[in-house]
Amino acid sequence: MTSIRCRAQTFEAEHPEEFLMNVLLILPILIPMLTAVLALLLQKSRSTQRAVSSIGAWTLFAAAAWLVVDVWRNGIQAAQMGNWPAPYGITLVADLFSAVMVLLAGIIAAAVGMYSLVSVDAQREEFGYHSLYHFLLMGVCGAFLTGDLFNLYVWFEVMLMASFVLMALGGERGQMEGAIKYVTLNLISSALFLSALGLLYAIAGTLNMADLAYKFSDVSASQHPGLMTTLAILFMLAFGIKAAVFPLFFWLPASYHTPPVAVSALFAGLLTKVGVYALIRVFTLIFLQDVGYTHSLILVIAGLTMVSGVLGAVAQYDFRRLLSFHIISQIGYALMGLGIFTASALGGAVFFIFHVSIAKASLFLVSGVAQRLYRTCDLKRLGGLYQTQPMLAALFLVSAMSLAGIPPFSGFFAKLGLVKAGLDTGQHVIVAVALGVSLLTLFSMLKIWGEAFWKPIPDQSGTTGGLSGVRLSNWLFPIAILSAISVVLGLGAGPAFNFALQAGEQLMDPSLYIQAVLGGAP
Amino acid sequence: MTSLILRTTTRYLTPLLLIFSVFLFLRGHNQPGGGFAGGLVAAAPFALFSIAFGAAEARRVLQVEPRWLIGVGLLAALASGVIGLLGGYPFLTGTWGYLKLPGFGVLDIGTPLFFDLGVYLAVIGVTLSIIFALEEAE
Amino acid sequence: MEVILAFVIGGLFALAIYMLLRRSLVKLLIGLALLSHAANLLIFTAAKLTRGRPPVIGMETAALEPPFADPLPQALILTAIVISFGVMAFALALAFRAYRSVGTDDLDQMQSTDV
Amino acid sequence: MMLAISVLSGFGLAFAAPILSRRFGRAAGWILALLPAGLTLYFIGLLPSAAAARPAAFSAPWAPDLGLVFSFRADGLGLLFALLISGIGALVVTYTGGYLKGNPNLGKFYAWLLVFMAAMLGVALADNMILLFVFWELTSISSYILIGFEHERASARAAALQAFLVTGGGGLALLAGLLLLGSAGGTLELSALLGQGDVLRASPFYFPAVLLILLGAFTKSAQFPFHFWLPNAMEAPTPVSAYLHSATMVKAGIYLLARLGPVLNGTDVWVYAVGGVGAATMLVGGYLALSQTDLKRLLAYSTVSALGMLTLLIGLGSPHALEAAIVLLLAHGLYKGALFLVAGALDHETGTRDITQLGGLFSAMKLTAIAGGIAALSMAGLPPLFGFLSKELTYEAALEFGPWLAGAVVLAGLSFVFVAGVVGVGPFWGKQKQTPKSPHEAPLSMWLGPAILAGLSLLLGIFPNSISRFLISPAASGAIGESTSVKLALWHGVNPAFVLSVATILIGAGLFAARHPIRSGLSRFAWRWGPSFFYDRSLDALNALARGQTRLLQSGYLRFYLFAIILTVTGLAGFTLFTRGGLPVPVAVSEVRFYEAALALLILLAAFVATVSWSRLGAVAALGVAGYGVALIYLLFGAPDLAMTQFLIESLTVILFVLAFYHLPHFAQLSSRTARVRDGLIALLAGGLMTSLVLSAVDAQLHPSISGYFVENALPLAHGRNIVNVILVDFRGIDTMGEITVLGIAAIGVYALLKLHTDRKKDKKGGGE
Repeated sequence: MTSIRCRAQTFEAEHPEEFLMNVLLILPILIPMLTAVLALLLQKSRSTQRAVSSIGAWTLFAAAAWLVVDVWRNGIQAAQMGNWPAPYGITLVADLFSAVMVLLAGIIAAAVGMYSLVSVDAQREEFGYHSLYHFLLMGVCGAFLTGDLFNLYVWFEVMLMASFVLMALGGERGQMEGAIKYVTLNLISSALFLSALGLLYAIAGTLNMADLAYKFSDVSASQHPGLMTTLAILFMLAFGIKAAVFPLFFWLPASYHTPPVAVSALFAGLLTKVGVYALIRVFTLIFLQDVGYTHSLILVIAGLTMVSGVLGAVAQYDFRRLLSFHIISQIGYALMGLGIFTASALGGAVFFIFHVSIAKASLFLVSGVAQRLYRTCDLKRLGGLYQTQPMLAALFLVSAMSLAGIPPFSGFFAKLGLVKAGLDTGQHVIVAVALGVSLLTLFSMLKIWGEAFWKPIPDQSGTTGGLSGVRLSNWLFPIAILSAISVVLGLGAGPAFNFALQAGEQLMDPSLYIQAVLGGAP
Repeated sequence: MTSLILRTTTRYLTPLLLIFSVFLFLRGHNQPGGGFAGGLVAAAPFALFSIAFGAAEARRVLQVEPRWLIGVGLLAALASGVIGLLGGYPFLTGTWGYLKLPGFGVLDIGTPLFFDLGVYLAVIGVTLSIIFALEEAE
Repeated sequence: MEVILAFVIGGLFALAIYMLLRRSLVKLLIGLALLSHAANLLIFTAAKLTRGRPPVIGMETAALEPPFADPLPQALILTAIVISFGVMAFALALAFRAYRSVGTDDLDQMQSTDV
Repeated sequence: MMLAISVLSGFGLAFAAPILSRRFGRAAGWILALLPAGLTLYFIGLLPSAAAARPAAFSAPWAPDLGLVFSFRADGLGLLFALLISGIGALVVTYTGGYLKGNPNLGKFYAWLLVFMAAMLGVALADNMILLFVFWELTSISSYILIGFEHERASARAAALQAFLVTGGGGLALLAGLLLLGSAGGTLELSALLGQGDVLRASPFYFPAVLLILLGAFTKSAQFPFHFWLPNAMEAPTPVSAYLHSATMVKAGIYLLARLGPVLNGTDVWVYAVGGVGAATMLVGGYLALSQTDLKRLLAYSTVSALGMLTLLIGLGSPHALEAAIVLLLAHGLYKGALFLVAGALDHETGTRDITQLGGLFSAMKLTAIAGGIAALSMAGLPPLFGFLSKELTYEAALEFGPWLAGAVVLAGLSFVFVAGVVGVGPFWGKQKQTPKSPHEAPLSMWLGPAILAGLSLLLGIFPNSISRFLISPAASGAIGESTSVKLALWHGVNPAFVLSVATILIGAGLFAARHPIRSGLSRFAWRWGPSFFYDRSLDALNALARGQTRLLQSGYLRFYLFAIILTVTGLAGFTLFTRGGLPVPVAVSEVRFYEAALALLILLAAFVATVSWSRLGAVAALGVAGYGVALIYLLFGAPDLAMTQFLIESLTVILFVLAFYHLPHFAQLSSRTARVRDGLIALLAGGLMTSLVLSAVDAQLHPSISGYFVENALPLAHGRNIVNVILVDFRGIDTMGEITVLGIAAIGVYALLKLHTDRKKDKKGGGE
């Protein structure tokens, strides 16, 4: 009565490696989705939710690690969703950059997930915290893996919607005020992205990024140079808002410190990085018509972002707000690599993004412990942590020095790569800015150190009774994992940077990407 | 708001709208319609119910928790994609079968329809959770 | 017609932005709604208009004869409409909640988290 | 391999130090000192091979893509520093055991001291310049932690911060300089670079590279005008002052200058920048030392002066000057280290380091006094001590460059004599004064260090040739860049240098005798406008700038954020469009029908009403009309699915708005007229941009759409006739999966927002049903 058949119009998907590829590329999206849905369906039981959430996060990490290994061994991987050939269906693509970003998401998911279990209150959990957490990861991983520009928009929205809710979950007044700004400004970005997409489709008739790259690589793009460059600028600004670059970053300092610390850490580690990822992706693949103009502009934005972000941080006297402004400043460094636009600069940027996400998430988690102990994030009211919490102090120092670019931690190598690339290409101004900002970063990190750790406890009202010894280790363990990665990335900078450099070389050669997605010449 | 006319209309409209929604959903693959529009139409009577009789009553009529519908809908969409994956094909690869039904002729039944069913359920769940929540807000 | 719609799109964007710049939270929401109309209409118009002929293959035929409206932008807009509906619903709830906790819908009163 | 291990062993022991300290208590200092002592012996063992120009070396990759190689090389210059570091390190670690006895943080202190030692060894022995920089920064951070050891005091925290910022800032310049040097010379290995002198001097990067490197060296070695951090760093416990801020770390800059001198010196830039700054530092430090009453600050300024003298000698760059620099380096390390430790012992045993309160302690602290006295005599340059030799050589080298320079060096020499007297003689002789604690002899651990250092000053002075072949000559060869053999002798005969030497001692002794009037006289000329003042002001300025910028940008007004974003987008996109020739060419692509135009007008009108309406319901109704209008457009142009969805969504949105309006306030006039006009203009500008973009894009199709594929394959392969639906559920199904996910999340969000308030307070307003 019924018969079952599958489509197989372009290739026979019978080779095991193709099967593996199809599975590996979708897993980082499916795992969080399944986890989120299960958490949603199991909302009645808090303990089951927590278990599902942890398993989901670690599975994501494992899948991501597997993906990285696979891409490292076999080159750029692509899978055609629905088995529709590119550019008609939606392609998922993983080059080294994508894969390593997914791995980053996996690491942050696992570490912050553990931290969530001890730090997020039961009420938020009952109202879907774990579900939202994994929906956010789903959006983030989707954005990293998709090879389709409109699909990127969809993943952005998944991620944003989840972040909106996570930010507002709890309904505290500060959260509301922060969320309104966060939501409004990000919706502007979405509208801009959508409009730019519409215009791009009108011109190119396609949405597949590899196809766009292929179509724009020939001379036809030069027929409308002004329009093409303007479109590039629109995308730059739309992604720029999400990446929180100068002068579009306002939503970030207004909101990042308002939700629970685990949420801040998750956002700090991943969200703006998706914006940077998108910028790097489209400005190494698609918008290469007027590099002299667009990439110089990116360089200018990078410099201004670094400076204005770090000045914002210097002005703060609140642990988390200070860290929030630093996120902006660090985005500048990642863009610096894109603006310089050489393989080593992009490699530096990849390394930098990875490093800074880890360090930043770790610092936010540290701030959470401080907040838990003293019920405040105001540096003026914190103190004495160096004596009372030596382990926390050590972990903070690792991440803070890493962020400030002090060797031998990961941040030094990230900045070294960027500075070297800048000097090699004669971009002395941005190098000077990068180094100067690095000093100010150090300054503001030392401010936290001096105030929260070294300074004696200002008054006796701050109690340290919030956490007992056993439970504190649960708070510190995720931080220790992240700090350990900072150290390992530093001491093992040789292979790590070599990996990043290869990712940079892949980015600089769009034909590899196009080949992987479209096969031979389409 | 809770006028008699509205209450009465709601009672009579509900089955009609539900049938129409299934119709919209089923024909969606070939004619304008589909899971999304169908889902919205299916949600309409319950939304009317909640306006006419209050959210608690509407929840009682619906019998399932709307958020559960969301989860099930998403799960269905996901499952329809995984079927292709298990066969060694990429995620969401369509798998089709024929169903000979007396009177309808040959019907193509495939995972994309199952996917659309997920959309249908999720949309009902979403719409109703939002409306009920707004109704119940103090 | 594209030219006229281009001006409609520009007008919608302008009105949306004007509303976004108001101090009232509710007006901001209306601005967001207008913004999504503008963006959707932009996709629709930029991809060229085709009068009448929907991209549906008739029940008796096996193929669609040109000219017909481009189906892809329609699918994109559909997705975008639905997404912006979700966002809108959330934004409304957010406005409601914010009004409850701040006690006003004047955005200028909501700056405690910035400086 | 052993070389690398010798450098890194300190890091390893640092981790164990807190445990050992707890386990062995008072004996821990002696146990931990075994490592530096052993290293000293190991480095002595390496001297012959260095002297034979076959230095021990080690190389392994670290991050080769970044030019970072884990390479070490133990030549004469490096070994001289390494010996100072490990030798004095051993004594300081021992000393610490006595000095900080019973301090609960002693374990951490040992740890950071060992980290510092290892890092400093790395600086001295690294062959790769980036590796050198890595260790360089590690010395800065360990110095930071150690200066701030007594972190309960605000002054200690401030001093630590100051030292880190100054040296860290210089460090960043140094990094850039080293990288430039590397790219000019084509290698980052010092050993390879040293043969590239002519290439480097001819490179366009020479000038910036030298300036940046000097900035790094000068900040680290406390050269004028960056010297101010060093006296402030005396907030650190005395072992730190003796070790880091006198004997070793501050000499890292000197080491770098000496190391790079052979390839960089000989140009005007080098001579004037290095020599000039060195001379200025020497004089300023010497002068400022005179008026100090705090023992440690006095020694610190005197250290600044000595560092300046070293820099001056390296700047002069002649073989004699460089030989003098090497000898001075060693002599200074020995006597100044001893004097600091003596000062620490005095502080520890009497409770004060104010020299006006110290006197007549010889009988109470004989051993300390003898060690301090010998060190002081060496510092003053009296024969037969090693300091005398060093002074002779310095004077000789200066005399080669003329009387002015010799005069300047003599002035600094006078200050040395003065300081030597104040520290090594003043506290022990004369009338005994009342001190906070009743003085008695320091414990063995605390007098052993000064005694050994003072003893070495004496031994090396009497038998200078014992070290000239294996230590001084190889080191000097490294600084000069070619093999040299230094002959050291106590007695050179009566020559101009000797005459100056004698004069220095006599006049210096006279100054010392008149120390009280000199001090009170000078203290009236307190240097208020010094660099320290500028450091404070620039920190203030930075903070003010940061606050100002943040207040301007992050104002808290959402409207201003929107302004900035919209203006940026409009401005940047508009500018690009207009300057890059993307202006629209208005073409009527398809003809206009009357009802369509009317519909367009209706949409605009409805949207307009929605914006200006005074009633909320009116606005929402108008919004709905605009939405239905858009739906009609979709219907007219072949998009029935779209139209249906838009109709449904629009209705639902209106319902949601109305439901929400129960709980939301009425519109109020909040903006002024000017604000509205301004906003209107911005809005029009942005709208205009979008119109132009649409007009340009409509006319600019470069490639046909890919839609043909969907039309062809929808029925045969995807079994659907409604192509839009097939795209949604099949061709681009994953989009739809994302879309319903967004909806699901939104629903969770609405539910949570309306039901969960963790800071819930009962408010009576509103109420839905």
